[in-house]
Amino acid sequence: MPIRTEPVTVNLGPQHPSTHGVFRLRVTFDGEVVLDVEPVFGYLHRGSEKLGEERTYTQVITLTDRLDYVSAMTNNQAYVIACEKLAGIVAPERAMYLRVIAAELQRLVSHLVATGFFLNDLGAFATPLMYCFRERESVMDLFEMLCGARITVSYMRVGGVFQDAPEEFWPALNTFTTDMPHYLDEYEQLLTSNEILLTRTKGVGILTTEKALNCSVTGPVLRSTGFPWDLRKVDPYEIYDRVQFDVPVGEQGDNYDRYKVRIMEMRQSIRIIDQCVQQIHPGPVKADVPALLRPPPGDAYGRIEGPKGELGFYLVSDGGIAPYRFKIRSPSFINLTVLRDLLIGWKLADMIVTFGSIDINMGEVDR
Amino acid sequence: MYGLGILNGFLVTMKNFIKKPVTIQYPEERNPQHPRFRGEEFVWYEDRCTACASCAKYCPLGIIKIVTHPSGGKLPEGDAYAIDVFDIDIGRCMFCGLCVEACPYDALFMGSGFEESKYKRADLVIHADRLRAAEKHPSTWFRPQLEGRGYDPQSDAPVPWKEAGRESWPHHLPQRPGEPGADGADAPSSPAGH
Amino acid sequence: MVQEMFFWLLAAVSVASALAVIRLHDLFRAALMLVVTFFTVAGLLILLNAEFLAVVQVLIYAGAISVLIIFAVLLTRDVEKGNRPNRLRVPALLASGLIGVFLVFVALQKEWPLLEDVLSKDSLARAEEVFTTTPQWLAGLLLREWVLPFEVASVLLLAAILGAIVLVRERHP
Amino acid sequence: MPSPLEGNALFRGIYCWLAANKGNALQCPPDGPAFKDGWLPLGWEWLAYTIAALAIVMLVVNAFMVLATIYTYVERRLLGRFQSRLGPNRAGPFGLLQPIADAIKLLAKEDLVPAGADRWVFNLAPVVMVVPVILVLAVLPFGRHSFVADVNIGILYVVAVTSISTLAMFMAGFSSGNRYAMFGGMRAVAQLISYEIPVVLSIVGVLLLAGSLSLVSIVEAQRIPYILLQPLGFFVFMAGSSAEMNRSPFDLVEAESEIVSGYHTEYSGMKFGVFQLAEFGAVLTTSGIMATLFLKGWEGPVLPSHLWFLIKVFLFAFLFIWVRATLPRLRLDQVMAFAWKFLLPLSLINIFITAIEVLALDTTKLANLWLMAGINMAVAVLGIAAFSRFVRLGGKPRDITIEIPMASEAR
Repeated sequence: MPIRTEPVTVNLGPQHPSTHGVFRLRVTFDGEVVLDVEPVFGYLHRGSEKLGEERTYTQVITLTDRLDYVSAMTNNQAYVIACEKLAGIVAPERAMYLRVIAAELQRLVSHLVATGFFLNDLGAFATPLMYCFRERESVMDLFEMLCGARITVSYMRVGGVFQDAPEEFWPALNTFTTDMPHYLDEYEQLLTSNEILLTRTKGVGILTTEKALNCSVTGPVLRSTGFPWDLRKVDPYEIYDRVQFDVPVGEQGDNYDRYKVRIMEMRQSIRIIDQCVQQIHPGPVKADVPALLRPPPGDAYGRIEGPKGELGFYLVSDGGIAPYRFKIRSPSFINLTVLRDLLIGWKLADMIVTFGSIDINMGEVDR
Repeated sequence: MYGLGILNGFLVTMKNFIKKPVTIQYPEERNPQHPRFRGEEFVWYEDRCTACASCAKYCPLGIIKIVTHPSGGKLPEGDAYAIDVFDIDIGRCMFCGLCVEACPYDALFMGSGFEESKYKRADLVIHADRLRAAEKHPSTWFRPQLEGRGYDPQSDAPVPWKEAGRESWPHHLPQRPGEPGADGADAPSSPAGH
Repeated sequence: MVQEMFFWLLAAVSVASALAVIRLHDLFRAALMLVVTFFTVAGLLILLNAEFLAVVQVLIYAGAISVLIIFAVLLTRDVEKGNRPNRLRVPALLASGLIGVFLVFVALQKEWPLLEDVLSKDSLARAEEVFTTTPQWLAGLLLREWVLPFEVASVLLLAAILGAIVLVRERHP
Repeated sequence: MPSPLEGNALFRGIYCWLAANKGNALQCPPDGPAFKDGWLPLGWEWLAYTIAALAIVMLVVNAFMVLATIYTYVERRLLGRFQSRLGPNRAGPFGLLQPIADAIKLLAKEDLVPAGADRWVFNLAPVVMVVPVILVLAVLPFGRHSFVADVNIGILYVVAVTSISTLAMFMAGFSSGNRYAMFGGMRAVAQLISYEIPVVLSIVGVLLLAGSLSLVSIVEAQRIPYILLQPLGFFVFMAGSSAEMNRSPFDLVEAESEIVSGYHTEYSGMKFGVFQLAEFGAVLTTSGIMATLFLKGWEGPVLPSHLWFLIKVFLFAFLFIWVRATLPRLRLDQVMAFAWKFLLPLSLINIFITAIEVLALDTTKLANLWLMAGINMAVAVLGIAAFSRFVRLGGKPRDITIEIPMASEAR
């Protein structure tokens, strides 16, 4: 005897504790089971792409800070790489190392935030979040040393970075990379083997490699399905071909794998930073780039492996001081496309956790 | 066996319970602030400013307003124009520091404060008079010459304009950075991390 | 005197809330009024020195049964409008009236031997013992003297539980 | 017939001070120093009775309210420390005035009732929520000869009264006219009714050992703390009662990351405050019951009995806070499975083992009690290990064929 129930439609968001910004999900529930999901976004749309066409190439860097505001460095890096491709500039070696160090620190921050909020969505009352933010703060201190700002860094410039790292940055970085593995161990001890976390995340929200590839999902979400696609390996930019690191992959692409892959990537990031510190040697940090950059007419697509996936900037130049077309390939936005397939059939609680495990940032989705 | 992972978690929280909390009680104690900190209010050396308005042009938000008139001064000395208005609208500033980067004469520096709450938006506009009167504690952001001296804007004395200059900055030397002879005196020569 | 005052208060509230249960259109509120009735009945039981029964009344009826009723109410449509009167109105009135008359008749006619039995045997001291150690007495009665009906009742409940599970279990293809 | 207040030292003091004591040898024994005719004439004992009862009720309720507000502060401070931060420390010395500041803030807030709400039920729900928490105090012995009433069905009364809060949550959730609140209410009903059963069954072991339902007798019957004799019962009771109080890891009813705030999403101002008070108060009363059942209640050396009771209450409260700081939340079906497949069998095993032991061993001998403690400890470890298999990993999604149009187009 089937019990007939009526589906209920709920607006999850835009104001909801766990939508990571102003994201809205129009969800149809049968009891607690998700029948249908429709993501609605655009609440944070600021027209970044159009704004970029009105600004000089240097000024756009400040816009990229605000796309994915928990990983401003990597946004800077991707944009700057696109610009350098467009203008045919090669940054000095030391600048590249500095950029990579900054970007890997930023990857740590982004993954810390992602892990913290993922565990918070799981219901661990703010404790892992607080621990993660504690370490995030120390990276923020490093950024403040490096460029005088904690979040909106605007550190990189076309053709290098704006200024070399200060003297006290290096010992501080060294302390950080020595301490960080212990903190990672602490997170893992806190929750990785916790049975509640396992029951909540193992086998939940499984994403197959095929579907991930079809939806052009990138980043840790793709790697968690067992597909070792990492632009730092497959299309090495800057100096990534000179450092040794592994590309951690998951087993079946469930929530647990996505969590675990991020934790493992953090360890790899520390490894990369350590190698960079070993390899970096003195030199100029900025190429000779005019203040008002006028790249030759043409177009370029620069991409990097951002913390959330492939972050690309497509720039078209008409020879002027501002890009003619400024297009952002934001991983958060693309990764959202699998959301509906991941959520349908699962319960409300799983929905929140799966959504948290994809790790999106609305500043990047809505641009 | 099930349950051991949970017990492990309890150990971690207990460890943190016993440890000293990391919170800093803000108004009483403060995080050490780095000399490069990009804050307000801006440090402006009028003696060096030629009113070229590069800062206003480079500002992504266009929040710097400069009005000048010909002063009748000596053109080669760089004081051909006298400044009537030099307003920085802090309320819209995002402290990217591009204006400082753009200034060809090292006349504009970032400040190092961050506590500037006001009851009116209009009060957030910093006028030239205030900039003139303010104590000069320039941030070392984009000013390697200050950093090379180990200047700390939070604790050290105000810097007069003659000392804040960029005379030894390799970026402005005839040689370009990277060329032999350029990275001599004050290109950071420390091997990283050692 | 105080006891009588409380009795009349409780009785009045109980009758009023019972009437509200059948008169209110909003099914949810009707169910809540039913809970009030359960509570007042529990109060009456306390006045009768039957604390155990009162507590069980609260535990089972107010705590569990009423919640189940409310759950069932939720599954019905148009909770605010409630049941419309239909053709069965008159027969239902007749049937319930008959049952009511029958119950009152039985209650008045029947001699209630339990209390008298106890009182006659060992007078007041024994009655006091019953009242102070109600749980022990009830336990003795249920698990020694009337253990068979007790067990039969539990088997019946078990069958009901199993039946309910079988009825609503999701079938996996 | 003895009054249920007999044995209550405070009550007796007030009563004997007020009443004419010629006919009340039972309550004011003539040989005691208290034997003196009170202020009221003969025949007015009922007034003395009423005044004494009201006085003690006022005392207990107010003391409880003060403790509950202090507990909100303690919980936030301790949670902060577990998360390596400080917690509220600005209002007053060490932030001790934080609860008062919170209360003032809540009182000053606008009291909103949503347009789609069922006004009466909506306003009534906070009251229904807070009443059972206070009612529990009626039978809780908080010191030697200190309780409002020593009822012979004490623990049953506690169980019965606490089951009412389900109703309150459901009323709040249903009347708000909010879907998150509705989810919260539905979850509350499912979860709380399920956990009622293991909780009640876990108490049975204690009852078998103590041979009484009265909380005072249970405390007096404990020669060694029942937490040693009933480790399994304690575990089940602790897990079950944290589910009944909606505390982590069973805080689905107000799961912030999922359903905003659950059944009290729509509440604001002091109504919200009353819900919070009821929840924090429930922690205290539950800790009190746990101290009474499993840790010898008020009994302890040197310190006064009331202080001992308070210490034990805050010990258990600390345990609850620790759990809250550490564990993530379970899913609804896992919570139900945990109750039915894990806690229920464990509590049944506990009853079974305890009953056999009570039959087979002479519980008056201390050595036998320690033997029982050993056996029960082993059974607890084995039982938890054996039944934890049933806590499922993951689970499967329901098979739903996705129609191509999205929800908005299909409307």
